[in-house]
Amino acid sequence: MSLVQVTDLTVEFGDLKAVDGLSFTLEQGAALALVGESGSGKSTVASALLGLHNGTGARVGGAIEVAGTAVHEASDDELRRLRGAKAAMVFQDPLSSLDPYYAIGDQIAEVYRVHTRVSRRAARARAAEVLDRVGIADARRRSRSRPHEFSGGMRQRALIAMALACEPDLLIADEPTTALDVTVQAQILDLLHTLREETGMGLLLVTHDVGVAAESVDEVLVMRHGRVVEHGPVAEVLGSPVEAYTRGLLAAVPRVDAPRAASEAPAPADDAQDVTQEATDVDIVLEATGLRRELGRGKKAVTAVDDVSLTIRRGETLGVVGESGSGKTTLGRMLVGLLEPTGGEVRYDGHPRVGVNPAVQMVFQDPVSSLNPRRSVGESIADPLRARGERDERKIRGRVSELLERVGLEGAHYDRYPHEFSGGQRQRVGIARALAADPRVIVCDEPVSALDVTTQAQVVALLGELQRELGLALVFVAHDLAVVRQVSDRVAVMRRGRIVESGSADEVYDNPQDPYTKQLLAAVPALDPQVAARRRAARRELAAA
Amino acid sequence: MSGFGGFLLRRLVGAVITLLAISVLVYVVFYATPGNVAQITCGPRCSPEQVRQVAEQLKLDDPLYLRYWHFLVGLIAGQDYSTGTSVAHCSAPCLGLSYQSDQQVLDIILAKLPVSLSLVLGAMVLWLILGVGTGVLSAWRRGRFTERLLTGLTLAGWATPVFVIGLVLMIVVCGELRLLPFPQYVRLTDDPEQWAWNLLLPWLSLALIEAAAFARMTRASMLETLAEDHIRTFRAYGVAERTIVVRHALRGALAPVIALNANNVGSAIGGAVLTETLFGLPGIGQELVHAVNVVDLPVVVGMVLVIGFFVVLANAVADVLYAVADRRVVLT
Amino acid sequence: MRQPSSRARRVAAASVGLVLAAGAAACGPKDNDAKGSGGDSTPHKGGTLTVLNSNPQENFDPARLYTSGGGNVPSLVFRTLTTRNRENGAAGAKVVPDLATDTGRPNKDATVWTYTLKKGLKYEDGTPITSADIKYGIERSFAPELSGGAPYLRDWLVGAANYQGPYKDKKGLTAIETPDARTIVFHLDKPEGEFPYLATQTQFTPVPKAKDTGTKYAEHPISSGPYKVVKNENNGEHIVLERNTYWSTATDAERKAYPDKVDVKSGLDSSVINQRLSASQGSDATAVTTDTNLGPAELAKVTGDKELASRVGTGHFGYTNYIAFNPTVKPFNNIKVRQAISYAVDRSSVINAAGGSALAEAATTYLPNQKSFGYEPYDLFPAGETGNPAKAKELLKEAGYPNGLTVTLTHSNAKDFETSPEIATALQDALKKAGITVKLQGLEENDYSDTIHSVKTEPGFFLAHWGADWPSGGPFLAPIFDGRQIVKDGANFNTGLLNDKSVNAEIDAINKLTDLDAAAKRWGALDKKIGEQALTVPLFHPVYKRLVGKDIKNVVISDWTGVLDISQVAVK
Amino acid sequence: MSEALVAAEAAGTGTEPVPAASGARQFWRRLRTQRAALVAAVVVALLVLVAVAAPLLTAIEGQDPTTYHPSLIDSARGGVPIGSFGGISGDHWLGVEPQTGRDLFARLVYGARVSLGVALAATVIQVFLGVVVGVAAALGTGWVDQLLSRLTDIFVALPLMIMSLALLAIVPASFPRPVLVTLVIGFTAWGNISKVVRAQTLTLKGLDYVSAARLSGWGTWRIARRELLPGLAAPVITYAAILVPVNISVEAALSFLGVGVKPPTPSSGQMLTAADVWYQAAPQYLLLPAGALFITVLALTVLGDGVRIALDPRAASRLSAGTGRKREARKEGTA
Repeated sequence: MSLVQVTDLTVEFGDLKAVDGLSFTLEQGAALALVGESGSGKSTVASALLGLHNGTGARVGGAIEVAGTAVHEASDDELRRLRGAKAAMVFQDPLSSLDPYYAIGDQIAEVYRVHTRVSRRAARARAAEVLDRVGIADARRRSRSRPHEFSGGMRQRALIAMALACEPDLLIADEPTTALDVTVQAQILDLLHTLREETGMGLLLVTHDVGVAAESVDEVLVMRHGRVVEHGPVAEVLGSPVEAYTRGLLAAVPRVDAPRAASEAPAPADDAQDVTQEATDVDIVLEATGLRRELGRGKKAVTAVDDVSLTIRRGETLGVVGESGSGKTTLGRMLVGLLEPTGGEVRYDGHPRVGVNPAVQMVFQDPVSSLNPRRSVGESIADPLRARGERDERKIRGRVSELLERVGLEGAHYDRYPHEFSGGQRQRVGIARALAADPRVIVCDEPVSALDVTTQAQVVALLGELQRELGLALVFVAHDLAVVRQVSDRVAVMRRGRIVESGSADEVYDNPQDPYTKQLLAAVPALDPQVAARRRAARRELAAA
Repeated sequence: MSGFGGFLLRRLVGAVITLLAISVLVYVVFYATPGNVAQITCGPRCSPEQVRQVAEQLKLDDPLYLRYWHFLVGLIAGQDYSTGTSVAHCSAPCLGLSYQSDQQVLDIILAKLPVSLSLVLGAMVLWLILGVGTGVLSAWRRGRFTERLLTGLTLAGWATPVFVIGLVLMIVVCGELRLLPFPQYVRLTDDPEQWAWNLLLPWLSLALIEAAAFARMTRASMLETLAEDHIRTFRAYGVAERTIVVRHALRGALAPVIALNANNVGSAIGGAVLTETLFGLPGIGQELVHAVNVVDLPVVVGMVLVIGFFVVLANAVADVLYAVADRRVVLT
Repeated sequence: MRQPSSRARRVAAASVGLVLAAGAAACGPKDNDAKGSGGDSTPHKGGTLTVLNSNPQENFDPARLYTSGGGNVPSLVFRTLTTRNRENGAAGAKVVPDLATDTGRPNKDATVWTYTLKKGLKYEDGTPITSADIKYGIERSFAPELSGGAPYLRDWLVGAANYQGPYKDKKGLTAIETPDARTIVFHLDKPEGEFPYLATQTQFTPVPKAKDTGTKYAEHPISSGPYKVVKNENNGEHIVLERNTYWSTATDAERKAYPDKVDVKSGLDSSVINQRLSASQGSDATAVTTDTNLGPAELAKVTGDKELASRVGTGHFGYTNYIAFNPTVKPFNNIKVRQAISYAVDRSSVINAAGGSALAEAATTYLPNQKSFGYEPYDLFPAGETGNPAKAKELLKEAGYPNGLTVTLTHSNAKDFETSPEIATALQDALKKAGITVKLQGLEENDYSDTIHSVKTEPGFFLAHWGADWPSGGPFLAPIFDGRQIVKDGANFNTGLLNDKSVNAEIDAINKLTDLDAAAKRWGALDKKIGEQALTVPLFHPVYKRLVGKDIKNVVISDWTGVLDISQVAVK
Repeated sequence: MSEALVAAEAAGTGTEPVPAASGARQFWRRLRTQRAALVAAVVVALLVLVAVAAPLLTAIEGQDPTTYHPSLIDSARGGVPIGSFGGISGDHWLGVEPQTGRDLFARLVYGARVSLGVALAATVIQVFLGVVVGVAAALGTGWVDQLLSRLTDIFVALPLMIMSLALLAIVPASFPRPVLVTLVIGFTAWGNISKVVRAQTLTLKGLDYVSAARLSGWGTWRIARRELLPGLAAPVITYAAILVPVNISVEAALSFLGVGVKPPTPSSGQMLTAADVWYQAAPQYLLLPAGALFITVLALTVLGDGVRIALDPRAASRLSAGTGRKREARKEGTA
């Protein structure tokens, strides 16, 4: 009898049909990945397995069997007995999935005692035991600390420990590593892998990142608009995809090991220099020397950026890559003049500049908060024009429509509101706004990390075209090594506020010098399962050494 | 933990500055109040000569800044005053003498403070039980009939002024049903049992007003916490709904409620004047209203400072409680 | 003038520290006789009398109290040379000896008064009471630290105008001689036939110099009366009196002092006091109040309940509410205008605003409607029950205002149902019928008394009231109509600014008389003579109705104070 | 009527800094979906209409709030209205007022006009002061922020009742009293709302679109006007909807202490103060103003709640499956 049996599952929220007739089975100990873009309904399926949609007004159809329990017709008590004991779930955002007011050990003990009649002390011992099992050092003492005293990665380990407490047959992981840095993500995926080897429990992994899927499952099911697009062994689906949508999806995934595709490489600047030839000093647009910045006051001050120097040339893209907390965003804000450096200086066209400079614009990460929701899109784009003193409405509207078309939207969108656009479209508006100031440099702070793979590819392509056409200098700040490789001419790797390595993209990616860069590159999930297995072995040695 | 000591020091300095600013404000406002203080103190039929003598006795002819300077000196070093037959000393935190009764203001306050504190602290217990209880229930039973009923009741309590509720309650409970004696203040130290019996009605009236604020507060906070991700985690692990609400949702919701409560207690010390007046409890609020009517400046300044002190103290306590409850908050 | 503290409601209207209480009397033609509550009405000694008051007994020092006839609670502790006769109704408006053997022996022209103390008078600590103590007690009342008393001693005693009390002026008052321990002689700078009335005030209470502690004396004043102060919390908020063993009825024919203990609680809300008295639970059954009337609302309920009605006493007290004119302000300088307003006044709506016909009686004379004031009924400008707009319009036409006029009526914002907004709006509505549009100007309480009592700022047309310091025409007419009492740079009560030679002469003449009944007739005639100038429009005299606990016996209410006399009341 | 509720809402309205909804259309569509808020909106509209059309309504009844009718009250029994239910009759729809015999319906209607007027005007002052001080504190440099915050603390610490008493005693009587009461309440009770505004502005200041506006070259004040103020609309409107009923109760309290609006101008607070003693003798004299006050406060509070939910999409989205915002994540904030 298979571990999970889903036949013709449908889930509707009001008039939206999130899951439309999905069927699949998962055998004991097997691992299946639900892969799809946001809005494909993959998370809804995961929640449906534990009957979490009951009482939320959603209409659930079809049959679901998990570890012998018919979820679609189970009573609340039956469901409560299933959840945690037979099937446990780990959620996406470790930062908020634990109760901030209780020690972590107590929370795990509480869940454990729901399913097993044991004393409070024994439950706490069990909590320490599973915490140790997921690799948290000095588990007994750490079990008494509160969630905010753990890093993101450690908290996800704690959540996995909570899932292990009752030794369930099935672990459902809904985007377990999306909110984590790539190195931490690798550790968590390895942990899941080893745990499955030891306990033989089944895994249902929900992710939008094909690489993550390739690393950790036997079978892949690609979903789109609540329906199955393709379902089969991971090597087949990823190696030789049958459906056009899967192929498009895989093509859009940036490769960390493939050099920059010819189409995106910037056409040689009009004065036909060879890319590798040492650029002359004349076309350095923006230069930072010895930049420093502390954040916070008194005892708790931390040096976010510590003595960083870099140069940005006309028509060139500089990639700045680093994990969360590396200071890359603070550096970006200082380059643009939004943030005052506590040391060093920023020079534009050779002379030092302090504060905001219209020639250096920025594109922001979060599509939701980058546009004022109460003003129409056209108004936001027109801001730089009006700030420059342009009064003639007709000319403003003309210029804005031109820009809208240039970024792939329609001029008529002038009077529409941000909430009427998708994430990708909103980023395009952000770019149009930056262009409105006719800048020579645009600093992009994680411009595409909030987007789906396909939209990501389109926006990256747009940036490349604009750079070629207008000779813009771009600074591309991001944590995703693969995306940075696809867009950058030169790359700088940052760690704890310092640049640990920099050079041309191919040098840095093909033979990295700094151990931290090596570690980063090793942690990037590979699309090919065999490569992924080899990488995991290499990491295990590196960790053991 | 130096952070905590630093916090206390900063709050103390801030409090002192605030209280001094309040005292200046009160002096300026009351200095301009009409009504010839000397005439009021001396009595309506006093001759101009007698009024002049009283004015000189109370140093009323000094300019504003000199009178405020005497007030400050009194606060720090205390001051001597003559009772006619002898010279008495009003020790360090001396808030001066009442124009009307020549009593030391500090003595008046110390006599009245226990009344106000018993009224407010007792009412606090009631309004917490009523408010938080109603809040939790209406959050848990969201959308159902009980929530509408509870919201309606708390609003009714809040909307009707205390002097209406208090009086009707008194007439019904003490007058007709004779369940309780008519409230009169019995000192806690003399007879705790009578103290509680007599204050039950004033507590109830004051609590009914404040409970509504807490009910709305707790309900909003509960709803917000119930929407947090960690609640979903526990649901996904089969924890019973009731445990989730009590152990997790309520604990999370209590932090802001604690902050509001402390702030509320502070302002209620001065604000409960209506309850005090109605039930004849000789508290700070009632005395302050009387002092304002007879323009008894030292008593007014003294009382306003005491009330200001409690509000500032209450806010500091609220911040500390908030930090203890929610470790993430850093005390600034 | 006295502002009685008969505040109907709300502490906001706290009076200016006066202690005098207005009370309920058993007499009065129309009211049923409420001699005492039912059951065995013979009073016995013992038990505790509870007094529930709104105003605290602030500054409980004989030098500082402004009383009429020694006050109610104070007279239990402070005996004076003379005191009021403790009997019901008009008989109670007489003055009788207390510490002295008689009501005082005047010289030929009543400028020198001699008193002799009874034998065996002792304080609560057994020490004897001497005439020097009486002199010292009076001298103390001049100290600025102990201000608050009545002005008469300052005005009448020779050379007392600038005396600053014993603390500053060691040599004391020459106007008072004490030839021996039991004799005391007062020298006045003008004839004062009514000095015996003045001698009832607490300033005449003996205070031994050795035991004087200045402003602290109020905490524990030495008692010469039937009770001594055992506890005085928060400056009079709660006072407990117990029997003074050194007092005896042998030397005090007036005070009965039946209860063993008197517990005076104050700071209570007036509606609460009336609720407790009607419920009469526990200690409230043996409770009374000396400063809280039945409000109109409570009256409606009480008259409907037979048992409650029997526990209500009605009191008449020498007090008049009236409209005052300032003849130096246009258009009130024209007597026709003043007369027109006198005709136009609708006394019934004013009385309703003051609480209805049970709590106020229409007044057409300035003097209160009691024999001891020499009351001669007259109605110079008959306005009838609801005003006479026709006559008023006619007079206005003669005065040169054919189509009416607009005036401003000034009143106080305090809720005392005498000079309060409710009375002002009642008048505003009434005068409208006579074509007189009235604009209202309400002032805060202190602001109001400052404004109307200063010659410079006195408005033309405002509400006022006056009460008797003692039941005689003198303290009623002299301060208001005697030209020589006009004060240019301080508190002036002669609001009509009348300085009429004949009126001044008549006042001096009456003051010479020591035969009080003869004097009363002359005051009555003078009142009518002054009335012709229409400087005031009398509105109403208050009637005090007050509840007592169901076990209270021997309710004695005199016309002097209109108050239930707690020195007569019994609880057993 | 204490400050409690004002502070309560300060914490309660910590709305999501970036309401996804925008534009009036969204707001009305959301408001319409809440039945209670709709009913409340109708009641409030009715109340305002009654208050505004007070002269018209009393003209229809043929009465006015100031004329005395001595004949309709029993003078001997303290002025109790004659007739059942306090003298309700053809020409006195709600009976007459004890002691004065004035028409109760006219006084209620005019009283509502004054009380609502005073409360609304005072709220406008409080909101204006709160926003100005709040935004200035949030945008100002270190010591400006410190100074303004200290100032706000002072006003929060001041006992509102007492300061109103003093101020009302100072101003000469010639000053129109209702305006004075409005100014006093307005200028003493703005402390809490300025704290809410300051917190919200600080949150908005950190958002990307505000940084973008700075990048495009706009000055601080233009940004404050164009970008920040619209962002403040949601919490401020919700807070104001709660402040109005609080101010009505404060006016009633001031009348109780004898310093509120003065006769002859009627106000519901004043009527309540006079009426509470008549609880037994003429109950309708107390129940009518108390009932009117309760309905007004209830309607305004429910409307306030409805407005808050309509303006705050997060509250609306909370009803869907537990995908609450990540408060934790936002606080953690990656560098």
